[in-house]
Amino acid sequence: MTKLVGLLLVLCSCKDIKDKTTIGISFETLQTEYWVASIDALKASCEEYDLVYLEAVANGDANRQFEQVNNFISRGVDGIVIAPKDAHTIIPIIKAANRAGIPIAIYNRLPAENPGEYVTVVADNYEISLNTVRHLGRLARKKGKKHKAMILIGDLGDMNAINRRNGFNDAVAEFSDIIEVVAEVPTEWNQEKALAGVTNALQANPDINFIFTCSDFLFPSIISALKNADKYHKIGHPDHVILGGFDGDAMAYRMLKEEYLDADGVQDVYFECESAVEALLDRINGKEVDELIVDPGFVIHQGNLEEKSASMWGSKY
Amino acid sequence: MNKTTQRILNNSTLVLFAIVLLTFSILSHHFFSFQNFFNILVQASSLAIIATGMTFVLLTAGIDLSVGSIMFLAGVISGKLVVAGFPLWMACTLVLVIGVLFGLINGAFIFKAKVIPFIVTLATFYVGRGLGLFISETRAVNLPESFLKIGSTKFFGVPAPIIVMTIVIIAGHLVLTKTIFGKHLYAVGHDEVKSRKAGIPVDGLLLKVYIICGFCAALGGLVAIAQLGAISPTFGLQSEFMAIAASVLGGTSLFGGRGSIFPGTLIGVLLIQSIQNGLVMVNADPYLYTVITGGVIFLIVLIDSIRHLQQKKLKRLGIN
Amino acid sequence: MLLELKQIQKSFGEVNVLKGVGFKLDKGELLGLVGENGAGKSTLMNILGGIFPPSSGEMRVNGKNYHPKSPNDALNEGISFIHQELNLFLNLSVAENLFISNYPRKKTMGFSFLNQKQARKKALELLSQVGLSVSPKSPVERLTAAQRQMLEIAKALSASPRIIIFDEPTTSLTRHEAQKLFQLIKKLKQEGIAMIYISHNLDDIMHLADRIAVLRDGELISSGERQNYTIPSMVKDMVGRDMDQFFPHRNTVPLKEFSLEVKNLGAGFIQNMSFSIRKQEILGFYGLVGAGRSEMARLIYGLDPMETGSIIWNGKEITSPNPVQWIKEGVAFLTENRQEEGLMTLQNLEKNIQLAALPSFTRRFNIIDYKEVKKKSKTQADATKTKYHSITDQLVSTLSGGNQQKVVLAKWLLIHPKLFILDEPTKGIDIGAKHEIYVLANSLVECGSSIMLISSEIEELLGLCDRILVVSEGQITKEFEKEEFDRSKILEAALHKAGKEEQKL
Amino acid sequence: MKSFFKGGYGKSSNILIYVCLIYYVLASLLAPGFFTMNNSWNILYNLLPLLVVAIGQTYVMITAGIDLSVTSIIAVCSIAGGYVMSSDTSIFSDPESIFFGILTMLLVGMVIGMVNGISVTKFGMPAFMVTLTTMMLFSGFAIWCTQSQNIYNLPEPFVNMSYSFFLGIPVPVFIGVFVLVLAYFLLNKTLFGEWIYAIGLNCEVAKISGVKVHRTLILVYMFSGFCAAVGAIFYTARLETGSPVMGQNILLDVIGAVVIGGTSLFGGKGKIIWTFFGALFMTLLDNSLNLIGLSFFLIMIVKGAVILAAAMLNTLKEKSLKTTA
Repeated sequence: MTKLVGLLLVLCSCKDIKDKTTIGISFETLQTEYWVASIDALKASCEEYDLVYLEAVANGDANRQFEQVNNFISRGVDGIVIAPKDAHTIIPIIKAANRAGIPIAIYNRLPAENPGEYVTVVADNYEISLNTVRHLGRLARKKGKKHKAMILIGDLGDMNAINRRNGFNDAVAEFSDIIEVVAEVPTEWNQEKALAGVTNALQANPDINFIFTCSDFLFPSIISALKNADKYHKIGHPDHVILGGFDGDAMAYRMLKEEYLDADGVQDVYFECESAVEALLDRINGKEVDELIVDPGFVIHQGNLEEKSASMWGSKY
Repeated sequence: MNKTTQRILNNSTLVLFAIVLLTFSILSHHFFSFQNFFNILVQASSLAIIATGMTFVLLTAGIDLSVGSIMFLAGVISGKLVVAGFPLWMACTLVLVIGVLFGLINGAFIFKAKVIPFIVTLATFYVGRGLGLFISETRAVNLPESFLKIGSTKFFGVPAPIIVMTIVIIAGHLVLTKTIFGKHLYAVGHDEVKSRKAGIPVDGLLLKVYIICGFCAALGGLVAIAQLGAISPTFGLQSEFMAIAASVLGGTSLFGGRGSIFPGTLIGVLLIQSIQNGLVMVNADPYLYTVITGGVIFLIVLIDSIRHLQQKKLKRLGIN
Repeated sequence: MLLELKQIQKSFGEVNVLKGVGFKLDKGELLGLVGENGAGKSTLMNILGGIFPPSSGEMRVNGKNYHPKSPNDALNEGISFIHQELNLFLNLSVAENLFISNYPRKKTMGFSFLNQKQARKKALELLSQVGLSVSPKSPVERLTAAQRQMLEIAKALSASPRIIIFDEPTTSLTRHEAQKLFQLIKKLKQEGIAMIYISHNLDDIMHLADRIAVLRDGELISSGERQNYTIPSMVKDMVGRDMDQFFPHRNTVPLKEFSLEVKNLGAGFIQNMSFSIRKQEILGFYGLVGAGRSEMARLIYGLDPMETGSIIWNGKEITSPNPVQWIKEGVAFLTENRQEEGLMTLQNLEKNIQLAALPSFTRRFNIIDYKEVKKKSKTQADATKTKYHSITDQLVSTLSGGNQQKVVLAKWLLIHPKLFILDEPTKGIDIGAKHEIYVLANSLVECGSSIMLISSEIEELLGLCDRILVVSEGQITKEFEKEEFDRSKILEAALHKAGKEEQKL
Repeated sequence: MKSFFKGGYGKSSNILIYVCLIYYVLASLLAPGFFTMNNSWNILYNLLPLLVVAIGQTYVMITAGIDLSVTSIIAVCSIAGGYVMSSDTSIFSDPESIFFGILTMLLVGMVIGMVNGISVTKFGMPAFMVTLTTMMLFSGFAIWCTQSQNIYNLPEPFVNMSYSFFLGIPVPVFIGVFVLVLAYFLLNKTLFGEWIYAIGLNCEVAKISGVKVHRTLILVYMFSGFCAAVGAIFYTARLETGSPVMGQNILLDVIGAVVIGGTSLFGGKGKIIWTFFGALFMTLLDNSLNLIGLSFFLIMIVKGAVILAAAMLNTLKEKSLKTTA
């Protein structure tokens, strides 16, 4: 037994695997097109800088993500880009990376306050959703009548979901004379829950005519529910429900083009990914980097569709 | 124990169903409406189809934990195909074929390798979901409009899901009550050894049962997808538990040989769906749904077990 | 000749179960097949019924060679086998059970559906043939034991058999119900159906059989017309020696003090049972199966809750009896059902033997003194003369019936019982083991313990007991002191109540 | 050490030890980064919670039961402990809060176990159905209580537990070994253990032979709850979060570890040491496949297949045992 272990030790100590810089990419989920586009863009950026990358997807399990990052560390990666499950479960991951002395960049979700060392690249969720909903509000005012609003909120453990809801709430408050929020549907970033929630909210409040979703990937659920209630109509139709979304995915792009969607808050995926990889490289090479890189994003709507669609990532899928 | 309590115990699901309907009707004026009952039926259709298949398996004293994964895998593959431009009918057929295949695998392991159903289907549960996630790359598959159209089509004013559900339930009911296959099913569930002695082809029967369950799972999945318009990586999770719960609520015994699809399983399904729907209607905390559904199922199993205990006691003492 | 068996041999591995047995059966004839358990009756019938083939030998039906490969082959040749354990599905209805393998069908729209109308008609015919007046639709679980037995016969009749094999058909029937069965058997005989009737109840055999065959240890000891037999001669052929050598000599007499007193015990159909047992006494309980003897024992031991009455143990009242307490008090209970209630069949001998006595081998924190318990289990296994190769590596399921029963005995002897309740301790075990069990019981009493012996074998009770109580329909109907022991009076007392009911009907 | 192994040194565990060893060698050669200090710690830290929960499950399965509710017990314990300890709620001041937090978790685990046990014994409900419904009930309860929010800001010493040492041994290893030895001791040296096997082999015989069946079964389910609670302590400390969905995905690994170890679902058969190697194998499998770069869903497929294969082997072995007997 001891001999065997000894043999193993000899066998394995002479193993060395390293020539190129290796990056570990860990994603909490690939459930939505946004994450898919992100991981594709990250990989593209890595290739651009001639980096080797390892990827891992945790499918919504924080514990699994923790184990996957630990495996990255075991394999001796030089840097880690991670889209974390939520603001807090990232903290032990940051600690583990710091302990191993491996730089880590957090993608798209702001970690809760902690003493660790890391770079965060994040969209300005509050501002983007505030501006998007403001645009919707102006549309509502133009129509003149009173509006009953519904919002689909995300997983409240996720800072992004909270910021987007706050953006929505603050924007709606500016239009409190014509918009009344009658339904808040918790979706936990889950399409089935969203469908059930929207269907039932429409059953309880048949006069809802203003819907904002905190993520575009919930649109199929919304459309399905609206169709069942016979409320899905193009812009200009008297029964059109004002629709707004967030992310800028392909579905949203199509809906914009087909004139169903009024406005969409877009995160600049390419900017975010590029910045994350660059920041990580700088860290690996020992350079100082800003701790927080903010993606300002933009609002796309029927008015600026032509001009902005090129920079909307969803238009490319 | 007097007669009325005994009778209530014997029909606990029906009593509870009545209580649920009454409570929600009082609490919300939206609940007790024709439109809403239609809603409940449409929402229940997928679960009812899956639970029908599950009832077949439970009647043979087996269990199929893999139905949720079958739904998911079949959905993902067909979704991918449709998105890639394959015709709709082909995708739908393929879904059903996959369901049958999975049932075949389950059944083969159970009757050939003699591994107990719980372990076999637990393994295929993970294999199926893993394959589905592999094919979908854990991404959500958004389906084209044409798929959604099936879900909202109406024949003579009746939505397609309800029609599919009705056909499946009637077919299942007929098979169970009017064919020799159905009778053999009950016999095998009661006692496998005796069934073999009586010359019943037990192995072939078990295989068929798991195939039926796989087929129903795939069909139920299809009905759900046609309403959702997208398949997320969590699609079908816990469906197997809901299906088992619905069957058990409807009076099907986990020990086999006892139960019915109509009215049994159908009532179980409607009870679960009414609770879910009613909770929305009264605007209950959405996180409370699982707690209440779980509580109701626990209650029914409890009542059933107490009744069982009493009967056993009476029987042993020679009263009956 | 309808059926002819010649030189049938069967061996399982190295064990010869049948050593060249043969007999003949004619139309309308009833052959009574008797023998101790393990004599080879069931094996012989299983060969005839197509459950397994003989190792060698010849079978002829109507002069044609007969080699059944499955029960279905036997059925096709007109041989129906009614097993002791009925092959009924309690969750199905009467009609469904009757036609489980051959239901009448009809075609509708290309599908094959059950033809319930025809099934009902056929079912009613069959049921009336056996004199059973239940609806074809009623579920079998609602039927009484006798009705189920009749249903099983109806099922056998549905294949219009020429030969019916009955394996212990009366074990679960009351006397009255058994009489009805006998009437049916006689009727079938008149219709020309031949029958083979296996039973331990020699009275029934004498009553029904035209010819009798006695098996012992796989050999045909004797066969011939019924007139040539008496019950004692049959017993002698079965056992191979006279009864009086078979039981150990009792040297002790019961003491004055009571060990257990039961007063007005009742629950379910058990009513008002009162009796007491003295120290150093063997108290016998005789009664037909289903008379309430085992139920009484279960009530006393606290396995089922008692509704009325009191139990006094050594002068102290036991208010809510349960096995844990009884074991502490030194009361053991060997149940009737060895496989289901006596043994962990998939466990080794040692663990089985030590189970009940374990609490007395615990030290601090319930830690078990394994050294001690291993030693004691081994001693006990040897004391009961259990045959085994390894006490730790051999599963109990690999032992023969007799040795299994000895393991159960060893388990209970390990708690040093002051009272031992034995419920059918010799059921289904060979003669040698039986004898050893009797000797054990005797020596236990000689050491000062008492025994409650429940048995369906009168001989056993007569040979061992100091006193016999007769149980019938949930009540103690008669008590016999040793000097009053009389085979026929005891049997009569056991039938007495049932007989009264019969007159009422 | 030797005597510790002796009790569980059955034939099937023999094979499993070799399988684990061979697999370890293969993985060291093939999986990059497998044979490193860091990864050895990873394997250990991934093994511990799984092992502890699987030990509880082994107890239940030996009694011919099953406990599907372990995942929800982990979730409820995680949020209950998190609630007590978190500085957001500040129920207790810092040093005590850890003590009370851990106490709460263990208590909650045992209480849920007791609910399972009582339902199974006193009401005669089938274990599968009981634990299935309590799983739904309690995981729903955990999500409802927290409104699907995680609980943060747990005390530093608690979250650093994984990296602290006691008598030169890492604290988690200390706890894990404690549970392992305790479970081994209870099962193999005490009356309680003998009774557990007896109940699994034949409940009726056990009852007649003076086994306190109800009490033993309730204790078994409570022990399973206790083990799940210890698992919850590991997970909660390591993620620094009390989460209502904690442990959701480990049911396969738990049942897999026990079944691969050769514990029979029909009861009466199973050993702690088998489960140890079962859990070790599951962990090695998971870790090495991860390092090779397989995605979790492919690992899921492999695990499912491995469990099926193990179950088939067990069935074959039992069959051959029966035919030779």
